[in-house]
Amino acid sequence: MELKNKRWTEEEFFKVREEVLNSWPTGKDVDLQEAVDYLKKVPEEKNFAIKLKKAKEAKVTLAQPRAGVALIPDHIELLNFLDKEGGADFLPSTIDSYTRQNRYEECEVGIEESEKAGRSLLNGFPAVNHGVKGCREVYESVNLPVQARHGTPDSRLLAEIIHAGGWTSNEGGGISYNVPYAKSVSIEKSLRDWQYCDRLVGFYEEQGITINREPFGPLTGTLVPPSMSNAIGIIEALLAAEQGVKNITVGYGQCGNLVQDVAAVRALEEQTEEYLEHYGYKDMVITTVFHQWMGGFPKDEAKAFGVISLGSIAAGLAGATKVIVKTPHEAVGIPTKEANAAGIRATKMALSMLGGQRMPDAKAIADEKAIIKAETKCILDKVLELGMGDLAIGTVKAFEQGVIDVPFAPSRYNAGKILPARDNVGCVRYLMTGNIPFSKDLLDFNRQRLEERGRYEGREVGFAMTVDDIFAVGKGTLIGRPEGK
Amino acid sequence: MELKNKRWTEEEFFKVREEVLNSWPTGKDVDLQEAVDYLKKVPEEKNFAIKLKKAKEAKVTLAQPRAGVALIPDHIELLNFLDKEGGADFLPSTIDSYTRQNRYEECEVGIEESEKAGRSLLNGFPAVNHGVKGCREVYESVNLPVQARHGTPDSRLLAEIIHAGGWTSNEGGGISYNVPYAKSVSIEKSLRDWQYCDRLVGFYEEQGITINREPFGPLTGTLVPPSMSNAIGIIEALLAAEQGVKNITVGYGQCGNLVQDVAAVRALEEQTEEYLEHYGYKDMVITTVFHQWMGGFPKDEAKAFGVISLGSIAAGLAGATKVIVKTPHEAVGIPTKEANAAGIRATKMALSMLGGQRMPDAKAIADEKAIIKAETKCILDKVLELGMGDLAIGTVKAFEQGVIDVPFAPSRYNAGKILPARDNVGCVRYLMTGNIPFSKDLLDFNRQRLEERGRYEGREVGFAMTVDDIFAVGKGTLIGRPEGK
Amino acid sequence: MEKKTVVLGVIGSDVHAVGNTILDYSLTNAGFNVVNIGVLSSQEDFINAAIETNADAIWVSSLYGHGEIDCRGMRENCEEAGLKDILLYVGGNIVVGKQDWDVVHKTFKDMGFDRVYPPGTSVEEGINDMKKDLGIA
Amino acid sequence: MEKKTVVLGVIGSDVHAVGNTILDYSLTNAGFNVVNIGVLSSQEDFINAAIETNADAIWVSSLYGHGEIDCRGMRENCEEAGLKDILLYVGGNIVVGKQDWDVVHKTFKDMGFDRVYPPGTSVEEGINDMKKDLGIA
Ligand code: B12
Ligand code: B12
Repeated sequence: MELKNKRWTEEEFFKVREEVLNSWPTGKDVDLQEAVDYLKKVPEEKNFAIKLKKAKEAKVTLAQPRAGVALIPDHIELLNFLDKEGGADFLPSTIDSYTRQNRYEECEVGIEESEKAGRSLLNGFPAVNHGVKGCREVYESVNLPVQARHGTPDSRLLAEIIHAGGWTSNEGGGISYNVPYAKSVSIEKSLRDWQYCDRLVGFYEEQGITINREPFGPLTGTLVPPSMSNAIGIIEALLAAEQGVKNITVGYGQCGNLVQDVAAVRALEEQTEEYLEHYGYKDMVITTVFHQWMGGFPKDEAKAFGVISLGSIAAGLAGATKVIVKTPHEAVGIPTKEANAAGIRATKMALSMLGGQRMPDAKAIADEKAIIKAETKCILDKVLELGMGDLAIGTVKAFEQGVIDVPFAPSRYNAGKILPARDNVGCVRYLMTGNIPFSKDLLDFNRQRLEERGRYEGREVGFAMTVDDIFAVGKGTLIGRPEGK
Repeated sequence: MELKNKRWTEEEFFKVREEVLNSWPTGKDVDLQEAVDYLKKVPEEKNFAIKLKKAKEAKVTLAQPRAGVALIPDHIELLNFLDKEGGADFLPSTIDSYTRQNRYEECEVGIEESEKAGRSLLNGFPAVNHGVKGCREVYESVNLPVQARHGTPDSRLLAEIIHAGGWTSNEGGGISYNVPYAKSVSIEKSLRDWQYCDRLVGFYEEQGITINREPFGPLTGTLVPPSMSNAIGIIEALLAAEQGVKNITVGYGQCGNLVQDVAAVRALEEQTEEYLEHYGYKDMVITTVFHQWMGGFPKDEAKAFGVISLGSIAAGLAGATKVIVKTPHEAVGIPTKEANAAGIRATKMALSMLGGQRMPDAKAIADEKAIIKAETKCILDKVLELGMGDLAIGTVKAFEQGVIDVPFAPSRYNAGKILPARDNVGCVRYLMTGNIPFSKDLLDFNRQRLEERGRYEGREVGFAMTVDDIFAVGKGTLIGRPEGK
Repeated sequence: MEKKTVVLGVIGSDVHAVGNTILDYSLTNAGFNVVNIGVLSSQEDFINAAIETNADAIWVSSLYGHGEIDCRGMRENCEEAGLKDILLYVGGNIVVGKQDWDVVHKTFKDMGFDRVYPPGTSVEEGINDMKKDLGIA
Repeated sequence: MEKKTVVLGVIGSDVHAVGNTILDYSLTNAGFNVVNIGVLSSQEDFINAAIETNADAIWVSSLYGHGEIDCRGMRENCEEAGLKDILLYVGGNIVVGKQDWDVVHKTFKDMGFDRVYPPGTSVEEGINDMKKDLGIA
């Protein structure tokens, strides 16, 4: 089957589906008609998509943690703890890293060893191994909507199992769950595999069941310039819409400069809606998710609370529909449930004390938003040009040519030619521009901003800045200045 | 001696001084000439006034905790801990409550009992009892500037002892350290006693030693409308300047709405400078201090971190020179040194990640600032009118007539006729306006804003709102809404 | 039924007035006759007010941390002044710092307080207890 | 003196690439010959690279929490493959969660790692240790 940005036919879908369900024993338990009946009984307050839509209408920012452990009872306990003791608005089920690589045998080992050790040896919930039954047990034992959060280039079986299990949202996308999470999966393959996941959601939509999809905005979480992640988010939204997805949450990882963060979220929301509209996708519900700082954290818990709270406030001021919460254990390891709940409480306190306030309109925000939109448009225009109008084909070519290029991505299908660094006020800019298709004005703008920093710090603009910036937040500042600056 | 806003003569000052120094045995150890020599040796980086001036020039926001225990060695250990483990930029010495009421005998008991118990039974450092020698021991054992923070209506002896002890800043003022901290001290008396403290600082200034003075901005810490605290801060700054004080930090306690907070700090700084200039005080160095939320805190430590961080961010965005830090133990009791250091670290992390960013210029800020300035001017105009041009006399009369009126103040010299409440976006407004000399426009504005809230909540504007607002932050929200709203 | 009388105040050199305002408001709303002697009140002030008004209970607030010193001997002083078996409640932030509540509770119980409340106690809880203790629940 | 060779990579199903980039950059700057096999590398990948390049040391990174499972038997596998006494270092966030460091350290020492580093270790520390261990300090 050739990759194209075109809705899969029933035939195409069901042919692939057979293969997918046969790839691991638990696949056989997915019965689509039975799943539709099951999902029809999900009450509104436990449907991810509906709760997001209502949050957007009410103009509130809701909080969601990350969390997942190997065994079902422990996982349920964890989720309910985050609801009751943390005050989470949405529940996650973070999937373990073996599942993400479709290595289900290793998951079996991890499950067994976890049972023996009495603690989770897996870094997440192995949903495929636990199957539809296990996922339903989780869904039925909690009071909030559940979403799978992972990083799986080929998430087709996972998607089948979780949705049939009552989980009404799936994070990921053909770019965002490949490039940061894989080394040797081609863009073509992951785009196609995620078309499957989207088509599955589209199928449910046609049966009257709304399911949320969420492209993973932060990518590598490390100094990704807003226009790059926004462009990818918009592409994934368009690809999903083509497959029939209606409820999409586009995401953004905090960069750290408040003006840039607010501008980026607003640009993302507006441009996503504009492009969907332009391509004629109707009745779409577009919401936004803001990820608290995704790069290296400070080890000290008090400092971590400072980072967490700043992220919450940025999310609130930007008007994001949802905020993904970090924890005071972030720098060290997967958090205890207590640390996780503490992160949510700090987040919700900051948000509720902000009381729905937005960043007041200001020229600085408008200017930054204009820059981000212009950069994003340059990328998207070029992608479409490369695909001769087909977004999927264009995306594959864009990666080949470094037109889309994610910094620090492990994927060998990513050019890895661009390098970011902060400017003198902490906004993330393009330092090495690789093959990014920007207008001369935009290239000059990025350069000028970085040179301003170079002058201030009395050093050349270069990779040393990037390295310093990578360590900066962990060490307690936003910008990695040379000593004494 | 009649109260007047006029610099005391040498004769007046030294006559009163004798009396002051005789009021407790340690007073005899203050030798002004020797103190001048001692203070001349204070290096720049340990001088509070100079460090503040430099911070203002460098446009950074520095952090200061509150802390004080009964015994000298423990107090020194505590302060050095807050420096090393917290990263404090300024050190405090919070004075115990007996000293604040000049009950030095009870301090002796507290000191003895603390020695016996092996823990501090006093809620602060009894500086008068420890005398010049004790204060110098503290000053000499730390690496940062030290300030006395208290709440003492008659702080004359305390001021003599701490300044001779090498502490280069004193918090307080004739209004701000009376009305929230005393029941039956007349305004006349406390204004006069603080003229003494200011004159002492003026005397040092004349000897070439710059000492900082800081009116206590937050007052009762409980829903004080910005214009009321700003008016009081400006009055205290003018009174201090008249006595020769040159380095003044005007203060503001976080109200919670970011726009109002930023506008209030900017209005405070600008109007203070305008009034000082108008009255011809030259070479003044005016800085600002922002107090993190001064009302009831949530008991949960994670939530407390959220409140602390939001306060830090508001301080940074407002461009305050200094922020006073709360701790995760705030709701429960005087913090351990660890909890105190954690509060500073969270604060500094949020500030340094903000990286010097200010709130971008916005119409909403300008509008709110205009309101605050207009209200403040109404109050100050009336005070001067009542004093027939004399600010000190006017202030006494203004209290008598409820022209200045601090909500929830224990003082019987405070009219207690105004009541505050939050409007529908969380700004603190005047609910009962008592005898506040506002123009009709301003009265209408306050009323309209509250009525907007009333409509939203479906209830009458009234005291129930105030009560709900008092508990709100402790319960996790900014505005005290009725249930289900 | 006759209104019960409560003497209310904040003990010692303590000026925290907000909680006191709220307690006054809530106790009054709950139907008690409130005699509020306010902040900065000595044991003597409490006792005198209780005698004068023939009070049924004394609510001592202490917020600022010196509660342990300020409350010492209060029961004995009540007895001496002839206030036999008057209900003595104390609440607020009654000791310095975050201490083990069981120990704090015992300390104040041993001093003769009938009820001892930790930080952040709701007014309703105190009122309900008092209604019970006065047999008007 | 001849350049020493270090095999560098991230073990198991782990894709954390940022630290790996930094380590590569810093080890190269410090004068080592770096053979970076990148993320998602199996024990076999490490061992093959070490044999092929006649390496002096292997730096294993594990960030994602499965380090304990992924590293098991690595020393034995090295020996079997003929890599006698090769320096084996491991660092990153090598176990799931915030655990007692002494226990974690011992676990990995017992597995045969020469040096075991906690989260947030600076690159310089590892480099200095290696210079010592290779006798080039
Ligand atoms: C950025 C990040 C990501 C990015 C990675 C992008 C990419 N492809 O590189 C994304 C978002 C994709 C991601 C995904 C995941 N992550 Co992640 N991630 C982080 C984060 C925030 C920063 C890592 C980083 O780049 N740091 C900066 C670099 C410079 O530092 P470093 O990696 O620590 O490396 C330095 C040192 O450790 C040391 N070092 C490393 N190895 C060695 C070896 C030797 C011998 C020596 C001497 C030194 C040394 O030197 C390095 C350079 O200075 C950390 C938490 C943190 N540290 O704050 C979590 C963290 C590592 N991730 C974690 C997890 C669980 C995951 C996920 C499983 C789940 C999830 N959150 O989705 C997936 C895993 C996917 C997979 N299969 O691996 C956990 C690991 C938990 C644990 N060990 O208990 C962490 C600790 C967060 C947490 N507390 O939960 N992550
Ligand atoms: C506002 C405030 C102030 C204001 C007070 C203004 C005023 N005149 O009222 C100002 C800024 C002036 C101030 C000053 C000081 N404060 Co103060 N203050 C607070 C704060 C933040 C809120 C208090 C409040 O108004 N809460 C809202 C009301 C409604 O709640 P409440 O007072 O707790 O009362 C309720 C309950 O406790 C209960 N309750 C109270 N008494 C009783 C009795 C009974 C029988 C019952 C059933 C219930 C009950 O019901 C009340 C109504 O709901 C608290 C910390 C906190 N709670 O977050 C610190 C706090 C009380 N202050 C403290 C201290 C140390 C001081 C100072 C000594 C030092 C300083 N920081 O400058 C001075 C003391 C001055 C003095 N001589 O008393 C400490 C006490 C420490 C301790 N016990 O270990 C606290 C706990 C802060 C801290 N963690 O350090 N403070």
